[in-house]
Amino acid sequence: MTAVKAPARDRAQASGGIAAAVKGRLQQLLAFASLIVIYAFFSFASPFFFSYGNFTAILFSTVVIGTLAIGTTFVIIAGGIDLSIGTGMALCAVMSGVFLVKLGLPLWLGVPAAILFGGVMGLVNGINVALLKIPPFIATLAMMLVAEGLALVLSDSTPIYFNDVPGYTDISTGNLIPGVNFPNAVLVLLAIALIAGVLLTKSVLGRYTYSIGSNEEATSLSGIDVRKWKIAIYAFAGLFIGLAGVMISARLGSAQPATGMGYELQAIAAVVIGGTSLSGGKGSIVGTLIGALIISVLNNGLQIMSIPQEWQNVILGCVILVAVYTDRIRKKETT
Amino acid sequence: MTAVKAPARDRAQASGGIAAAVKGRLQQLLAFASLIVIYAFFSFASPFFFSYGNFTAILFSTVVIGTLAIGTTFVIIAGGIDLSIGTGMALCAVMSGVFLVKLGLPLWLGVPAAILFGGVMGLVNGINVALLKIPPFIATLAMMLVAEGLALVLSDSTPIYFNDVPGYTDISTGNLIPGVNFPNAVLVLLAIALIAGVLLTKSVLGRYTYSIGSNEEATSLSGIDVRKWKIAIYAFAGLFIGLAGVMISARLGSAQPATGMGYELQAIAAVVIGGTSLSGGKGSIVGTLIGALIISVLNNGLQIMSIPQEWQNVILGCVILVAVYTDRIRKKETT
Amino acid sequence: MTEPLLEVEGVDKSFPGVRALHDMRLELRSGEVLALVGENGAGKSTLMKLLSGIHTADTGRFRLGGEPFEAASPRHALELGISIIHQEFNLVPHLTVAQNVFIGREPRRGRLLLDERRLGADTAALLERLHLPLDPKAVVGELTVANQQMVEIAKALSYEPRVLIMDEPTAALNEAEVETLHELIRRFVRPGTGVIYISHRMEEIKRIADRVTVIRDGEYIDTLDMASASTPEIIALMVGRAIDTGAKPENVRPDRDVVLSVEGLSTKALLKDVSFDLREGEILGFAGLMGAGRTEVGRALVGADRLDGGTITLRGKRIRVANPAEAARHGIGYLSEDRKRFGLLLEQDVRANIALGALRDQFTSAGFVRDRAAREKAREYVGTLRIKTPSLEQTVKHLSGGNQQKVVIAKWLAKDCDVLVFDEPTRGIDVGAKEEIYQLLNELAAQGKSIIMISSELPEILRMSHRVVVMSEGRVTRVLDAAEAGQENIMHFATLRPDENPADAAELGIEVGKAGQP
Amino acid sequence: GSDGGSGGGGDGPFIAIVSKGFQHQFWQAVKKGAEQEAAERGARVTFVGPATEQDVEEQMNMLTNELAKSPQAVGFAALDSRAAAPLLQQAQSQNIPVIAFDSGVDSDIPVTTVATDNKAAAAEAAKHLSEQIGGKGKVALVVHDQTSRSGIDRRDGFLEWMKQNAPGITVLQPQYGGGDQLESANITKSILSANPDLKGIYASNEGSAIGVIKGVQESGRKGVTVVGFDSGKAQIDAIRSGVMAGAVTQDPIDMGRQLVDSAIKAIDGEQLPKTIDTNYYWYDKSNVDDPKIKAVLYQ
Ligand SMILES: Nc1ncnc2c1ncn2[C@@H]1O[C@H](COP(=O)(O)OP(=O)(O)OP(=O)(O)O)[C@@H](O)[C@H]1O
Ligand SMILES: Nc1ncnc2c1ncn2[C@@H]1O[C@H](COP(=O)(O)OP(=O)(O)OP(=O)(O)O)[C@@H](O)[C@H]1O
Ligand SMILES: [Mg+2]
Ligand SMILES: [Mg+2]
Repeated sequence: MTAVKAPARDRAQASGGIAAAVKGRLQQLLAFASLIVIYAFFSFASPFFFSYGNFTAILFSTVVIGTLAIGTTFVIIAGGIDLSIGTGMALCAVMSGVFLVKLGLPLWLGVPAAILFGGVMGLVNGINVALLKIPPFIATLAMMLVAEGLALVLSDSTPIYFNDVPGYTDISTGNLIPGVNFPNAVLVLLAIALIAGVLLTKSVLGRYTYSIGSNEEATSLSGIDVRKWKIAIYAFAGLFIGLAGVMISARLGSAQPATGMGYELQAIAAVVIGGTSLSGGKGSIVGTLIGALIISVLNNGLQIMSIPQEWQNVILGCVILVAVYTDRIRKKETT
Repeated sequence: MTAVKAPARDRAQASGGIAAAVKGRLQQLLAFASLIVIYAFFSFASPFFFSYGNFTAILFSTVVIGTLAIGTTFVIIAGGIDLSIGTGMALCAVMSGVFLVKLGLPLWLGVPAAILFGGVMGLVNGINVALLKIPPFIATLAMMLVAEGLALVLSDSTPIYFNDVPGYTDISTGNLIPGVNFPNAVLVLLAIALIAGVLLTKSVLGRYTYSIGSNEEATSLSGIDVRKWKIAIYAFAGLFIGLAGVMISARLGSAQPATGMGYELQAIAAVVIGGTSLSGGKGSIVGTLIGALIISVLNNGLQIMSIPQEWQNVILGCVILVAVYTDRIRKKETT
Repeated sequence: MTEPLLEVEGVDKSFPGVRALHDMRLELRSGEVLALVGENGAGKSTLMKLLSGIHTADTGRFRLGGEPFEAASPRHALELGISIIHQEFNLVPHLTVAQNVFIGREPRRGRLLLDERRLGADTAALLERLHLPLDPKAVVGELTVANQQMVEIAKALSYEPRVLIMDEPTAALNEAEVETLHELIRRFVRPGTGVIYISHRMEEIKRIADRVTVIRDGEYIDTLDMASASTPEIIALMVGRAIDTGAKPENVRPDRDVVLSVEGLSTKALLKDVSFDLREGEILGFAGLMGAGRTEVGRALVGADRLDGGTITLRGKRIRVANPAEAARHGIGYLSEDRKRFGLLLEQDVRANIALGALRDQFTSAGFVRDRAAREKAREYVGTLRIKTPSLEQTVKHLSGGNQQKVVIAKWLAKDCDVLVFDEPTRGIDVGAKEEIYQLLNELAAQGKSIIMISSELPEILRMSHRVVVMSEGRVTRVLDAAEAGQENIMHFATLRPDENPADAAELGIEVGKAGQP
Repeated sequence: GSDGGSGGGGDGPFIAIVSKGFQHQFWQAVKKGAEQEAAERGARVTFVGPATEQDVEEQMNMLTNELAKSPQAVGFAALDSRAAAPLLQQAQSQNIPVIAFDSGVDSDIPVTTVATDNKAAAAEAAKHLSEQIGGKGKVALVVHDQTSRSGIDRRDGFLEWMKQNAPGITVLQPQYGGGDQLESANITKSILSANPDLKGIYASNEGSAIGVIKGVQESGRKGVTVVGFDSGKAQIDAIRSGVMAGAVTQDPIDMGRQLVDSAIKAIDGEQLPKTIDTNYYWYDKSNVDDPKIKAVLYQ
């Protein structure tokens, strides 16, 4: 019986394989579609939009939200959520100030320490979620409040300036590529996106991220220590909070303790617009980057077109709806 | 065989029934546990906390978030989310101003119109989610942005004052019960909580809310028009956005177009602290009220104790964690 | 051959309100297949969950190869060499077949990176060795239930366990796949290994098992040698009474009016020009191999999937069915083969599940639910279907698999549709209860309801159907009357492959590649 | 300070201050002034404020809670003075004197108002910007908020002065960055891209100013004159290095001191003038190290 059936199925498999590969490639290209349409639209609508300077400006403005969104992508694919990324970023910026300015640590020590501090915040989130079994929404909401308060306490509610830390602002605003005006911050974003993408698709951590988000119970029954991996995922995502804290303070030259609230929603929005499902199991780093870029391009383009600001939000909302809707339709058709 | 087995089954059922009933009663009482512990703590910790005046002040401060949270409870039980409630509330407040002040409609017409306007916003959310199949997070995020912008556009970015609308502020600050200093706003909150509670547990709308949140596909295959009911749920929840808009503008005597951002997170937090699961299918109005009260009592108590403001958030975060954790443990033990 | 491989003694296990096991024992010998049978809710799955480290026993002793052990976690059990295929699937839907099979043991490059190529190759080799026709790259969530079951089997065997536990592995399989599975099991069993095989299908047990252990109401009853035991004997031990297994379809009459007429149904995915009639008071069986398209016909009928073409006529009027709600308005209901995904509200109680479909028609006045009426109805079905539950308020998730299935059936009985599509209605239901469900179906038919019964169990098709529609590869290959239907001719028509085989196409009178009338 | 909002000590009078904000530098400076004055006078103060200057309801809750503690006096910076009317009445009936600060309260209950004229200060900034660019060209505004009093006054003061006194200057649509440095920086870069001929930018508070400075620096544009508002290290540094032409600052520390001083006087039953003006100052490279200016700048 099986023998009789085999050839037909194999053919189906083979053709399915090729078709799937072509389809996959096509989809990756088409995923940019909304973004490209929006970009093209603004290029025609305003003479000032399409320029190298504005292009890098858009990329630059994506760095902080993009960094936060990449980390959060892991958490969301694993079926969780992280609300603490916004104020957590502010706390990490302050910690960077504490390490580099107040304690006077050298750059090579202080910056990794600030990033690690983000990891520790994530670790605490992970422990609350995985061991104490507190719903992620609550656990990270609590962390959001705690981080907001601690950032003020540790900084004495005053910004910490990095003027006396040579090289710090170069992390963000310097140009590593000599002669080309391309801010380091964007290079950092691209680098971490690459690393995160590889880890998500090719590493054990990434595999279990998908697996836990897709079916936590089955993952656990397969003998995987889900609690351990969940903690690892939150801690890993925390590193991105730390990095975002470094990037924003390096850009501003100061750690602003009161900033950050509301960034979490923007980052989560970027992740979801990028096609990651809030119910877990699905998503990609490329998608998240595109999501973050769609938001930046819209913000930038509407401003450049001098649309009155109260209308900008209205248009932003509508365009996001349309972009996601057409994306959904398109996916349905190619699948 | 059936006959032989029957008595045993009935006994088991009966004892299970009684045990379940007792357990249910106990849980309803214990659900207040965290709230009561927190309340008792503040009563001992500060001489100003335990008083009738402060008690009504706490209730009063719960009204707006409570109203939003009650509506959102439906959406969340149905497996959705509504981010548009905060700025949506501001838009409804502005609409109330437009109806009553700018168009000069009488109170009995303008107030319901403003509430209905919230329903229409919810309807649009529902259509986007149920018919266009846009993920609720995105659909309502878009609505959040649109509402934020429209509130500014329609109000010309200035507050609309209700000074010339006699009786409007009484909706919130008046005392319906003669001789007793008990604000109407609290009565309104209690009344809608009662109505919402009855609808959620006893009406078809409520039952389908739970069913859709538990398993949307199974509900659909059971012959229920899930799309229609989802739209109904969002529209119904929208009425609460409208009501919250009326309540806040009646309290302040003005419609503040730029307020409201961030309220959605507080309302969702109240719902989740109250035991409603963000993955849907589970939750209650009583729980939501308790969740909202826990937040208000903490905010009020910490301030009354003159805790420095930067520490208030830190403590708030920690107490929420502990409250939810003990609640989880307690539930596990009684079940 | 006779030394015990796995021994269980004096095991008790209670859940809140339920005593699932009491003084249970079990002995699996080296090199044997031991069948475990018992009614729905007898405690079979619970016992297996104790062995595989998901639950811990309240009391009791376990020995593996003579050594006492207690499985502390699923991982621990796997390390001890106990591998289990659960009654409910435990697969990760968004991952591929290969990723699921080797989850937790992925080949790596370095400590952190995965070796995807080796994973694919290992899986391909494993599937080859097991003769399982699966694509390692297919995403599991998109596979049919039967194929998912195959993935579970491959995964369990990949651990090379000493004890392999299969909890109703064939509930989603048809004859051919069952045979494949049995071959696998025969190759697997050798001195030093053993299989515990749970099933409600007696003829299967007869074929594969060496001995059979019967349990009832959480207690051990007896263990019999398969060679000497007869099926009625086993069934009598199981349910405490004799059951007539030789019954035939009732009330078969050719002179009924056509209720539902389907003409040229086709879908993008699979169906090609499917046509058939359903008559009043008739039970129309649908037979075919896995993937023949029977489920898709059912889903298409109620508008759960998009149609590409074809017409549906109900009592002479053409109807368009856009979604299941519309189907319900026309009095057409569909019971899905996948109860967990499409049938149940797992987190809700028994009452809510039974009342769900009929809530608006029967249990409401002025928009409010009449809970007493709903409860009465639920209680009635819990009684007639003998649903084993501590109360109507029990969460469905905590019922045994078979009892969950009964809840789904109760939901559709309560809904009172004129046309009912039952897709694998007795999946996981014990022989005693099956007979009761057959009686119920017959009663419904006698009341004038029309029933489409999709089933992968040929005996069930033959036992119940007034007529049998045989499908293959998305086509209806033949409609047989009860009198002419038999194992052989059904299998013949179920295995015709007109797309590949010109002779088959000629037999069906269709041109290859083109749709035509069968 | 981290040792708390209940700065100052002893058993002296208890003054509850409800401000328009909390986290931001400006309000922290007011708090600092109030705490210094309270410490010197043996009074006790608490200082609270909502998270954003739009959150009128939260401010009402805060005022309610402070009144529940029966303070001897209340300092209040109203986000919306009419919304606070019932609470102010309550304070009056409890015999708690109310001192308004930062902006006026539409009511005769407050015994005095300690405030800066935001409009006049903004006009001062406009005047200097106009001078710097020679009275013609295009200028842009990055404002921290479009609905709060301070945002509106600092915008309108600037716009009105320009309209009346600088016919040669075109003012672009004001853009609002919420006082968020990053967002203000991104807005600034967009404005610069869209207006290659831009001559000047005005930023209406500290956060906006930092953002504008960053935006100009990052875009690499030269020849754009930036004027700001408030102080803080970033602005002071920018002024020293020439990136920023100058800024208007109020004297928030003085405002806090005057507030507590007035409150203590009111408790003691002294008569107070209707308004107490706290000054604003223009500072630039030339006078930033002037001791008189240095004293009003907070770092
Ligand atoms: N987690 C649980 N909580 C409460 N009761 C449970 C739980 N798991 C099983 N039970 C109960 O224990 C009893 C035995 O269930 P079990 O699943 O072992 O039955 P089974 O023999 O496998 O039945 P089936 O043939 O229907 O699969 C049932 O009455 C069931 O309701
Ligand atoms: N959710 C799905 N996603 C992708 N393909 C599907 C899905 N469901 C069914 N199919 C495809 O449709 C074909 C028909 O499956 P269907 O379930 O209708 O067959 P069936 O005759 O009911 O067999 P059985 O239920 O025994 O597997 C299968 O070959 C399968 O590949
Ligand atoms: Mg079972
Ligand atoms: Mg099927």
